[in-house]
Formats: sequence, C-alpha cells, structure tokens
Amino acid sequence: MESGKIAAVGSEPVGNDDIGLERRLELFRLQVEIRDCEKRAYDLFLQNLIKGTSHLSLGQEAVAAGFGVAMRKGDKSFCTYRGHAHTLARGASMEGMLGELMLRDIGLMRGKGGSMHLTSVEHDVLGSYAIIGAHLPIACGSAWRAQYLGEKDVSVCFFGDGATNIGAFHEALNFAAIWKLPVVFVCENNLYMEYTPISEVTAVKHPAADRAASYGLESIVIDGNDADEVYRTAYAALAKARDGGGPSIIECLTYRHSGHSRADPAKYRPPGELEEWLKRDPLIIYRQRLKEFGVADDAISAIESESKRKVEAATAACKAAPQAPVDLLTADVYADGGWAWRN
Amino acid sequence: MESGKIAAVGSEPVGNDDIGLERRLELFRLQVEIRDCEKRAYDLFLQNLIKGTSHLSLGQEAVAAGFGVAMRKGDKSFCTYRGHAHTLARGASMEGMLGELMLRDIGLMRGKGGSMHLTSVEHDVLGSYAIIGAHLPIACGSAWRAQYLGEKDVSVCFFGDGATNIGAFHEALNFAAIWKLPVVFVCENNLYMEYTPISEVTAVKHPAADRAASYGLESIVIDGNDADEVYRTAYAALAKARDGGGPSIIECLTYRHSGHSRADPAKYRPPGELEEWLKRDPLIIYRQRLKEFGVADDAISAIESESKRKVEAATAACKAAPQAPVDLLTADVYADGGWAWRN
Amino acid sequence: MAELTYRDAVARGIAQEMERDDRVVFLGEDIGKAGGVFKATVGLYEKFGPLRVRDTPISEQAILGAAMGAAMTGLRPIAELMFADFLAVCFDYVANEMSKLRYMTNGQLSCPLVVRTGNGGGVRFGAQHSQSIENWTMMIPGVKVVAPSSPVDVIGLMAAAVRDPDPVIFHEHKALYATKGEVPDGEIVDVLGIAKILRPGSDCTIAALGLMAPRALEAAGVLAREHKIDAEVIDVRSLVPLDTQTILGSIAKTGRLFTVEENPRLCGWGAEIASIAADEAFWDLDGPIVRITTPHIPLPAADHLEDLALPSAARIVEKVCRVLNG
Amino acid sequence: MAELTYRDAVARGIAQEMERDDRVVFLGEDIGKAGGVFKATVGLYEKFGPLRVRDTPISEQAILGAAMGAAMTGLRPIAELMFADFLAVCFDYVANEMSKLRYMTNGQLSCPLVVRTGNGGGVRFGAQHSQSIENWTMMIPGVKVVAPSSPVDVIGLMAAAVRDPDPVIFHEHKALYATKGEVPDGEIVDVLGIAKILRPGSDCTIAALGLMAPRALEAAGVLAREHKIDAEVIDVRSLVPLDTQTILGSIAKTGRLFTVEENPRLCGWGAEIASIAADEAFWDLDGPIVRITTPHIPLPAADHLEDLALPSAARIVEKVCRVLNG
Ligand SMILES: Cc1ncc(C[n+]2csc(CCOP(=O)(O)OP(=O)(O)O)c2C)c(N)n1
Ligand SMILES: Cc1ncc(C[n+]2csc(CCOP(=O)(O)OP(=O)(O)O)c2C)c(N)n1
Ligand SMILES: [Mg+2]
Ligand SMILES: [Mg+2]
Repeated sequence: MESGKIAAVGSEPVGNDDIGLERRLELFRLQVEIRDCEKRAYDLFLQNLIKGTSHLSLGQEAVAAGFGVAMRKGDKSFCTYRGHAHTLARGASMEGMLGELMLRDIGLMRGKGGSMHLTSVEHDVLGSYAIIGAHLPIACGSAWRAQYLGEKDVSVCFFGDGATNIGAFHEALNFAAIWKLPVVFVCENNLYMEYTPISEVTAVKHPAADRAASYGLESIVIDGNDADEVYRTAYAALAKARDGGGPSIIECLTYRHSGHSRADPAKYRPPGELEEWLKRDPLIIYRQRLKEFGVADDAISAIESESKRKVEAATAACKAAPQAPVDLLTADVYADGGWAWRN
Repeated sequence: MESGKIAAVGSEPVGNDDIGLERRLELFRLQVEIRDCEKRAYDLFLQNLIKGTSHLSLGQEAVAAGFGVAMRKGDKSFCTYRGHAHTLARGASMEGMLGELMLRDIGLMRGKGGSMHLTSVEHDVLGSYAIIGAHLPIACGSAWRAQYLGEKDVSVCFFGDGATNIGAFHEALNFAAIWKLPVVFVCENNLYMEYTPISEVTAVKHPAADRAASYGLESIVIDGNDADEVYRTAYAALAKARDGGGPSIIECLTYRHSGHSRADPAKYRPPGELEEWLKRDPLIIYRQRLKEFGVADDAISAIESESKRKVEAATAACKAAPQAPVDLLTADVYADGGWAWRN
Repeated sequence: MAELTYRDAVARGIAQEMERDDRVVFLGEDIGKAGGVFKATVGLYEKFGPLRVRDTPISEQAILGAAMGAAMTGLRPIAELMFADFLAVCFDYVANEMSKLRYMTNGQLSCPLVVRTGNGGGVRFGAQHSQSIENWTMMIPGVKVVAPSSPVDVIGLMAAAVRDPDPVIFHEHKALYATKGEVPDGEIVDVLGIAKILRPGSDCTIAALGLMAPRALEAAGVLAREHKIDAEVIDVRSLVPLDTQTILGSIAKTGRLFTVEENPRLCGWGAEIASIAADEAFWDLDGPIVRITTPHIPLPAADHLEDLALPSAARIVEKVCRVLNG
Repeated sequence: MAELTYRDAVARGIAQEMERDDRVVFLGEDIGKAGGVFKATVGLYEKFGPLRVRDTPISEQAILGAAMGAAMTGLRPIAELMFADFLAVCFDYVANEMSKLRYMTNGQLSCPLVVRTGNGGGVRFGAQHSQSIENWTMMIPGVKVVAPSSPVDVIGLMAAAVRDPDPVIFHEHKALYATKGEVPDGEIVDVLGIAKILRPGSDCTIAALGLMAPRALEAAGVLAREHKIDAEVIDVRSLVPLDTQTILGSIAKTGRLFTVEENPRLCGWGAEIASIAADEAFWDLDGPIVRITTPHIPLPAADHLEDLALPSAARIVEKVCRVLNG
C-alpha cells in the first residue's frame, strides 16, 4: 500500500455504500498481502532464514487492515512484537519487514531491532514494543503532543488481550481519559496470552471492553475478523479523537491461526477450536463480502496474484541482501551517531 | 487496645443491636485514642521531636477503628505511610508508634523504619509501605498463603484514593479476583492525593468503587466517617473472604483534617470544605451515636480521659527513651542478623 | 549576580528553558498548582499555565511513558519523579524504552527528554525515600545522567539537559534544596560531560558528586589544615557522558584516587571510576584506590543512624588520613 | 550420575525442593500447563498440581508482590520472570520492597523467596529480551544474587536459594538452557557465596559467570595451548554473597585480574570486583585490571552484530594476550 494511495481514496464514506468499492479493494489487498507475507515469514523460519523469534498475525489480518485503511497519513501506529501486519498496513514495504525478520541490511532497522521492534517512521509506524503494556503510555504521549501542538493526527495503539492485566494498561487508560487525548487503544483479543487462555487469568469476560468503564469509556466489542466492521469502528473512533472527543478502547475478537511465536505448535488449544475459527478466516469472510458487492472474480485474483508476486520479489531481495556492516554495532546509541559515554 | 480484648468481644453480632454496646465502646475508644495520639504526634512535630515526615489520620479514625474491631486476631493488616491509625487499631502500643515517629529505641522498629513503615508483627500489622500501590500485591500474597495452607485469616490492605491510579492496583485486583483470594482492599478516599484533588486526575467519580467491575467485584461506597458503617461493611467483607467468597474492595469516603504530611498547610482546599467535614468529624458522629444508644456521659468521658492519660504516659516514655544503639545500623540486612555481602 | 537556593534554581532553570522553547512541557505529581512537594517548581504553573505544567495522577509509568511519546514526536518534556526511589515503579521506561529507542530503530526515532528525580538521603525519610540511585541509571546504555551539586550547576545543567537530543536523567539532591549559591544573571547554559575541579591539590584525588561534593570539599579543607594533605576535589557532575580525562589527569598528578558516593556500596559509580583508573591509570597509581560509600544496607530512618550511614566530611577525612598516612 | 541439560536441571532443582517442602510454591506466566516458554519447567504442573504451580496473568508486579506476601507469611515461593529484562516492570519489588523488609522492620519480617529470571543474550531476541541484568540486582542491598553456569550448579544453587531465609535472585542463562553436564543422582544442595575455580592457573585470574564462564574456560584452553598463558578461571557463581576470598587469593597468586561479563560496561559486577581488587589487592597486582564486557550499548538483534557485542572466547584470548604480552 502506498500511503499516497490512501490519501487519494480519502477517509470519508462515499455514496450509499458507506465503505465503497475502492476502499474495499484496499481492505482486501492489505489482508491478502499480510497473509502472504506472514506465511512467507513462516516458511523462511522453517528454512532457518529467520533467526530469533517472530510472532505472526495469521488470522488477525482484518484488524491491521481495517485500521490501516481508516487511518490517515500522519496518524501514528504503536505496535507490539506481533506487529508485522500493522507495519505493512501503514505502507511499509515487504522487503523492509521480511528483511528485518531476516536481520539483513535491507530490513527496516537494518537488523538492529529485529522482528519485535519493527519501526517505519516514514510510514508513521512509531515502533513495535516488546515489553507488554509499555507502549500504551507512550502512545498517550504522542497523543498529548498532538493535542498540545494542535496537530490533527491520532495515535493508535495495538496490543493483545494479555496486555490488559498489566499495570501500564491501567495507567495509560486513565491518563488518556483525564486528558482527553486523541488516542485509540485497540485490543486484539485472540483468546490467548502466549499459551495460557486469557479467560483463566482475567476477572472479566472481555479483558478490554469490560474495563472501559473504569476510565469512563464506552464498552466496544467487535468482530475483529470482519475488516468492514473494524474499518467502521476505527473510522468512528479516529474521527471522535480528531474532533477532541478523547480516547476510545476497542476490543476486536479474533484468533491467531498459528502458535504464539515461531516454534510454538499451539497444543494447548482445545480440539476443534482452530477449525471453528478457520471457518471465520478474515480472508474467507472478505472474499465473500467482495462477491456480495459484485466484485468480479478476476479482480480478486488479480490482487491475489499481485500479492504473490510482491512476496516473491521481496523474498528474493531479502535473500540477496547482505548483513549490515559491523560498524552499525555501536552506531546510534546517542544522537551524535555513536556510543561514546566518556571522553 | 489489647488484642486479647478484641478476642474476648468476639466478632459475632449480638442480640437486637447488631453491633452491641461492648463493641461500640471499643469503636469509640479506638477512635479517641487514635485522635489523641495523632494530635500528640502533631505537637511533637511542632516541638521538633519528630524528624523526617509523618502523615496523620486526623479525621479518618473511623476507618481504622471499624476495621480494627471487625478484624480477628490473625487477620493481617497492610498499611501505607499513613498507617499510625491502623497500627494502633490492631493493638500496637502508643509508645511503639510515637517512639518510632520520634526515631527512638522504644519505637516499633527501634527507629530503623520510621513513621512510614510502622510494623508490628505481634499485632498482625505486616508493615506499612511507602511506595504507592506496592502493598496491594503483597497483601494478595499473604492471602494466597492463607488459601494455600487452609488458614482462616483474611488480609486487609488499606490505601488512599490516589493509589487507585497506579499500575499495581490493577494487577493486584485482577490477581485477587481470579484466585478468589481472602483479601479486603480498603480505599480511604479523602478526596486528595498529596495536594491534588483526586477528581482532577481520575476518570471516574469513585476511584475505587467505579473500578470494581473491572475485576468482577461489587461496587461498594460507604461513609468512612461512621465507624458503625465501616464496622458492618468490614465484618461482611471479612466473613465473605473467610468463607472462600473471595476479595472485596470498599471505598470509604472520608477527609483528612490536617495537611498531607507534617508541614503541609493544605492551602489547596477550597474555602469551607474543611469546615463542612469537621461537622462530620467521626468523633462527633460517634459520641452522638453512643448517646443514642444510651451510653452515659461519664462512660464516654472515662474513655476520653483514659486516652489522654495513655498519651501522656506514652509521650513521657518516648521522650525519656534513648536512641537505638549504633550497631543497629548494619543489623538485620540479612537473616544472619548482619549485613555481610562478602566473605 | 544573586544568591539563590538550589531549590529556586530548579524552578529558574526550568523557566529559562520553557521561555526559550514552547515545546518544553513539564509534568509530574503535584508539580503545578502546589509547586512541588519540595517547592522546587513554585511559580511555573502560574507562569506557563496548565497546558504546559501538568499535574498528573500517581502513575509514574504513564508519566515517563507519556514524556517519551511526546519526546519522540516533537516535544521536549521534563518529567518529575518526586522521589528518586520511585524510578523503581517505572524503571522499564529508563531501562528498556527511552534508552534503547534510537538504537533499536536504527536512528529513526529519538527521545529528547529530561527526567528529574529527588535523589539522596539525609532527610530522615527512611529506606524507601532516601536512596541515591545514580547507578540505577548510569548502568543503562542510551541515557545520560547528571547530578548537580550547586544552584548554578542546576540551572546550567538543566539547560544542557533540556537542549540535549538524548534522554537525560537529572538527579537533584533533596538535602541540597535549601543550600545557597551565587548565580549570575541572565541565561545560563552548561555542557554535559564536564567535571569540575572544586579544589586543586597534589596529594590525592577525591571524586564526588551531589551532596558528597560539598562534603568532599569540606573534608579537603580539614585535610589541608589539620593533616597537611593537599587533596584535589573533583565534582564529577555528569556520570554519562563521563569526564574521564579530568579524572585521569588528576590521578596522573596526585597518584591516588578516592571516590565518595552516597550509593550503597555494590556497583556504584565509584566502582566504575575506580575500575577505569585501575585499568588506564594503573602505572600512575601510588597506592590502592579507595571508595568511600554508604555501607551496603538499606537506609535507616533514625537521624543518628542515617548520619552514620552516609559518608560525612569527618569520615572522608578519617579514611583519607588512614589510607595515606598508613 | 546422568547427563542433563541446564533446562532440565531447572525443573529437577525446583522439583527436588517442592518434594522436600510443601511450602514451596511456584508461580509465573505460562510456567504450568505449558511448561514454560523455555521448557525449563516441564512436568512440574503435572507433578505438583495447579495449587502449587500457578499460571499467572501478565502482571509481573503482582507476581513478585504475591511471592513476597506469601514469603512473609510462611510460604517459600519461587517466582519466574520469563525474561530477565522484565524485572524492569516490577523492579520496585526488588529495589524497594523485598530487599528492605527485614531491615526496615528491625527483623520482624523476612522474605524467603526465589526470583528466577531468563537472563542474558546470544539468542537474537533483540534489545528488550537479551539483557544481562546481574548488576540491576547486585546493586540492591538486602537481596542475594546467583547465576549458575552448569546443570549441577543450577540444581545445587536452586536448593540453596530456596532454603535460604533471604530473597535470592536466580539468574538462569537463556543461551545455556540447551547445554549439558553430568549431574549426580540424589539430592544436590550447594552453598550460596562460594566461587568455583574451573581451571587453576598461575599467570592471570579470569573471573566470569553465567554464559561467560564456559567462554572464559574455552579461552583459557586456547591461551595455554597457543600463547603459553596459564590462566586461572573462576566461576563467580554468586554475586551476593561474594566470595572475595577466592578471587583475592587467586590474584595473590597470579598478580593479574581480568573480569569477563555480559553486562554492558558501566557499573557491572566486573567493576565491583575490579574495585575491590584495586583497593585490597593493589600490592599484589603486577599490572592493570582489565574488564572484558559487552560494550555500553543496547543489544542488536542481528546475529553477526550480537556475536560481536557479547564477549567471545576469541575476544577474551585476544584481550588477555594483548594486555599480558604488551
Ligand atoms: C512485561 C512482559 N511480560 C511478559 C512478556 C512475555 N510475553 C510476550 S508475548 C506474551 C503474551 C501476550 O499476550 P497478548 O497480550 O494476548 O498478545 P498476543 O501475543 O496474543 O498478541 C507474553 C506473556 C513480555 N513480553 N512483557
Ligand atoms: C509510587 C509513588 N508515587 C508517589 C508517591 C508520593 N506520594 C506519597 S503520598 C502521595 C499521595 C497519596 O494519595 P492517596 O493515595 O490518596 O493517599 P493519602 O495520602 O490521601 O492517604 C503521593 C503522591 C509515593 N509514595 N509512591
Ligand atoms: Mg492474545
Ligand atoms: Mg487521598
């Protein structure tokens, strides 16, 4: 996705269909590309070309896509270690994303950050954070800046169900509410922490939505596998924040098709659970949706094959890419570009 | 208060009057003694006999007293830096309390801890904690121990309105709820953090009670200046916890008559606010209550003069007490009684 | 030129920077309307208003996190941690977030902010409100760390910290708030990473910082008058960047190094400086390097015990004498 | 005698103590049913059941706080912090609470618990999941700190830690989980505060710990074979209590000290040991004390960069040679 393109589409609902064809194709394209890219990441891992850890969003594409399309250029994204999807959804390149997972010089951070810290300031992705909960207050700070400077962007913060039980969640939500900050908190409830079901460790049914009232916020639970529903909810929350209406928290019900991280076979899932959710695969839902709205099969498959092509090209570029030069080791610790802590 | 005495009174409601005369006198005695002791602490501070800081519970006596009477021997108290009242209410001596404020050898911790860390394990006061929020998870741990060992005590954790906005509050409440721990969280809402009104920094009206639902708990707000109401609520919550019914959170509305800490003149209060609350002074309320229940004036004044006598005696003992011997400086860092971190 | 307290210097330093740059904002608990629990920020709320001087809830993680998010996106926040000890409840932001941001993002993001802390002991606040935590911050790569000991340094280093493009942890010393010093009129801007020789000397080098700087200076006076020991006293001022040149240069001259720090003993900044000297100045040294520290204990509340715990001028004198005169 | 992985040694060590004492309970994230993210606690849930092996929410403050409250009142909890870096989100419990409890209460309360952390780098997890944080804990008075480097030490030190009446921070090294070692049958109980001489030598002392211990040993082999340098390698094992006698005794013999640590440079435990030596063993030293550390940078994720950052056997060899042979 080019960020220019989003701007061209505009974010206002068009005509009778509040979402409109062009935006729908964009939602589809993003989901397809994220899916293909994540699958590729999995393959590369099996080929031992991805070192360290990685956390896929397979099955959760609709959330990233819905927000990616609803957000304007300038709106800021704050992601977790499970942030490939959100980074792509703002327009970052597949090379940049996969290259970082492969820890090559072509990666978004040239391999210095790794899969858990994807950042693309060019695309307003202000980082992926690997300490659960930490980025919620940080997103508040970005929103505070917008409010203080009178800038019209909104900060959007993605996190998991598990993050709702850590202290920083609570502090951030209260902070955002009392200062009426233009920030949208997006909880992707995929039913699990790493391996532990969220229901076993959470006092309420909806880990995010059932906490909203603690901060004077509305309780919002949506189908996180339906990109249209995500888009509409995102659009409304963004508009509210932009208009000075303060923060929102949105709980998106979804499911990850793969394990928590690279090697996790996800044996802790009850039999049949994955199968149920596969029926509600966001891509199945959305292909169906496009058909309902009269999109021709070949338009759909054009997007799909273009995505495959892009993934192949990106993979090839990443495989060919060198590692970063070793002088990067001590670069950019401080603003002077170096690491000198003494004279 | 002797803890033996409490045990003699028992905690079961008696006869028609659910509280009963003996228990009412106890509630009164505790409030009077706490009041007199806190006032004396203030005087001693003005005489420069109390160094460092101190945080008085003037005006908040009913909470400590209500819980002090409702709790059984063995029930654990976890307090904050504003913990003089709660420590006395469990039976710790005035010498021990005032002596610690004066940092003398006679103090509960022989001057090593100071006013913010009053502890009397003998009276089940398992510490006063000066980092906001920290003791809520600790109280959970104590309650977990009781649950695990099948012990029947309840852990009670006192804290202020301001503590409800820190992360540890959130983590502790969820933890207590999911493990159904025998712990009672008691928020003394005195309307202020140090100098900032809690309403200016909190997204909801009732900082504790309006958060209860986030943990599947009942919202409970009571008049924290009415010792009977505190007692009844405490009694019910303790009984529920003891019976395996899990945690409660109770918000007690109250007001501190003095500043936040020693030198604070509390100029940030709107005119008239203190005066309104002084009318609802827990001691005024309770003296009236005793009269309603037919307690004779001289029974009341006997308690009052005995309290004065005790405070005088304690003050004299503290003034006469030496400082701790200097070898205490390095004692009790580790269990061997010393501080050796090397051989 | 005017006499100013260390406390008032804080407010003046912050005001100087807020006047200069609209992007400088200030947040913390009770810092605004109330002027701070140490009264070190009196007048800022009245001068700069509620949008630039913001009272927060008791949410230290949100305070540092929000400061960081604002810094990343264009503001220049100053965040207060009322007591340095409270860094423990929001340590993630120093240890894992603001310090690593620039590096992890390959320089895409930066985090120009200042975290002020009320550091140090001597005020009978007990174990959880009296710690010196310079080493908690110094040990984390990616932050800068300063600790001024005088009003003029407070203003100058505050300006340098606010203007610095990296996160700076600014340790004010609680026991110094009431102390006074001469301060020139007009704008004062210092430089991070420069130590100050408070007293030249030839027999030994004493490196100190914060409350320990004036104590080391006092000790040096006694050492000169009563023991004929001519000590060079260095106020380290900035732990990161560390002015090793000044320290090593002094050792080259004196041949002996003492460090005086309020941290409990293990892994304090004294150990870092001692280790640098033991490596790089080994052949300049005429005898053991001696660290004078708080013993490795939590701090007691009682005045007589706390006074025993923290290095005093007398203890410095006694130690230096014993070591140098055998 | 059997060969065991470091990973399996963790589970065996915990099981040994849980079998011995009902008061030993274990809590943490994904430690139970799932057997831990590093599979170091597999089988404990099945063996000891859900009341003794408790999966928690992502609430590190509640984990350490609950462990503390339980320890104060009679249990002997073991708490897991999945990655050592997460200590930053619950640092208050180590820095201000469990460490100070006994002292502040004048010995009325104690806190016998173990905090296990997945410490260290080398696994390409990036800056927020790879840190060595021994110094974060060593610098806090009131806690004990150990870091085993072999399966047998894991079991023995775990037993010692669980039985110790004070809070012990137990740093397991992530990059060692897959390594193997011989372990005797039956109960194994070690003692806190004793270093191990892994290799005697006469030319220099190399003090290391955790992953650095096997690397130092490997380096010593190369130094002996290829450079005729006979290095004594000490596995420090326990930072608090610190076995200074063994270290100082070794320096008395060799006259030279190197420390090898994975901490970034400033205020690491190497600095503490170097400073002790520069004070107490000064006259035994034949030359500078040299610390070999990770540079003072956040850790990069990329494999080739991370390998460059952490001290390697080759880097140790190179450094020792250069320093000793000029
Ligand atoms: C403070 C902290 N604690 C624990 C972890 C380890 N951890 C990484 S991901 C994860 C599960 C997070 O679950 P959730 O928030 O639901 O997000 P999901 O992975 O399902 O997207 C945990 C426990 C961490 N990264 N940070
Ligand atoms: C983590 C932390 N932050 C800040 C403080 C400083 N502080 C001490 S008391 C206090 C106000 C607490 O207000 P509240 O919880 O309402 O209790 P109250 O003092 O009114 O009893 C503050 C901010 C602290 N002790 N700990
Ligand atoms: Mg999840
Ligand atoms: Mg209050």
